Amino acid sequence: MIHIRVSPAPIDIAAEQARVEQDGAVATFTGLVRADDGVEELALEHYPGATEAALTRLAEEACARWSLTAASIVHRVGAMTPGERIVFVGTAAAHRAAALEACAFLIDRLKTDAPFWKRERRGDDARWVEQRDGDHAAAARWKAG
Amino acid sequence: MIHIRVSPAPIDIAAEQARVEQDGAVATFTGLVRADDGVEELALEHYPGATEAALTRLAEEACARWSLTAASIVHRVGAMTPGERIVFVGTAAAHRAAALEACAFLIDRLKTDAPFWKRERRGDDARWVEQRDGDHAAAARWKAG
Amino acid sequence: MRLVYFAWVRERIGVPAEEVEPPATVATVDALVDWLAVRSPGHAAAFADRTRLRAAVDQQFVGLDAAIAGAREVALFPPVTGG
Amino acid sequence: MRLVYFAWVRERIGVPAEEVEPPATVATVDALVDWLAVRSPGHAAAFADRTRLRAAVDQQFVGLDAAIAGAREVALFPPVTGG
Repeated sequence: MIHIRVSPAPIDIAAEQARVEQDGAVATFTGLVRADDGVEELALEHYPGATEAALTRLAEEACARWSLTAASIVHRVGAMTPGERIVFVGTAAAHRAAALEACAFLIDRLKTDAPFWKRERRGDDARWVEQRDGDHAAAARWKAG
Repeated sequence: MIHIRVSPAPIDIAAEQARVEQDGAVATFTGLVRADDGVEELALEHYPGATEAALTRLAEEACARWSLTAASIVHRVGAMTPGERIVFVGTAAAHRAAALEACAFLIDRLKTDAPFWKRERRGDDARWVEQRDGDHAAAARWKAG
Repeated sequence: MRLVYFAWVRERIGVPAEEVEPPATVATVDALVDWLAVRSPGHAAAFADRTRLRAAVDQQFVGLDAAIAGAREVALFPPVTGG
Repeated sequence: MRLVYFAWVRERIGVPAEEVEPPATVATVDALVDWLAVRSPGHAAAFADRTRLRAAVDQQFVGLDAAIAGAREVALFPPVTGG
């Protein structure tokens, strides 16, 4: 089962986890707006249509590669404040290594393969977040496997 | 923040996740009683006192090795039915690789280092689960790092 | 051909999308960007640093050397920063 | 000295714990198990396959060759299967 949602709605962990609990091993990753670097607001822009298609392709690749029973990617867009959840990735498999690896794969690849853009606001200063070199390295390690 | 609980109470994912959400990257692993292999009931026995001490040592090791902001291990004991949650591991860190690796470390090492024993019941047949060779291999890979 | 812009590319150009009809000699994304850059100071600013520009043709990510023949929608945007 | 048993070790012996006073010549977990094995058919059955036996001394996991001098609590149990 693949579940993809890109929405301004807050992420309900209990509901998302319940959706993914299709097998004995369930791994999740949740990204939150950092509260410790002075950011007052984070705004997420995306490319409607292309975003959902990119996330679906990633989930399909993970399901095939790790024989997942479930894969879910939920990404918020719009304005968020520190401490709020930006992204949730959940995977289910018969064995824990598959669920854990697929979860890491999905969040690593989402960072480079899905058309989202973050803008941080600190007081009157709003700036677009720059891509990190480390994100490409993290995504690239899954190509070797 | 380290949180350890060994209890017969069901695991409340929303509450456990909220406890761990202390930083920008949160990874979790949840183990459920498999519903697909004929097991009707799973009973978990443990070594009171020694269990909590072993889990605390593991969490402390993970916090030091990956600079975690939070590490939580919740393990049920007593009788459970298929689909119920047996174990929850949650980690929080500033960066996703640390949270994800520490989460994998904790569940791998929990399997070999914490005194729990599982008994499966299928109809009138109750048997103690045998340790899997793969569990030792999974735990051992963290020694190299 | 529909063009869509995101993040600071959109902000510098000042519109989220526009319809254009480039001549047939404009065969690649790179050539399209050259052709667009002279339309306004905003376009020029958006496309000044080609190393920070990414593209999708009909919602598929492509390199800037990709062909655009027959494309209905070309998107131009900075490197992505989601997750 | 307090002995505690878990899982099928406990079931075969028939009690979860017992108090014993082994002689001073019983210096290791292995020697303790030898000494216990003759107490009852249940003990013998529990300890028949030493390769499937694990131990803790004062709640610290140890090998069966570990010393037990001064130990207050020795636990004997099968390989663990949690998680």
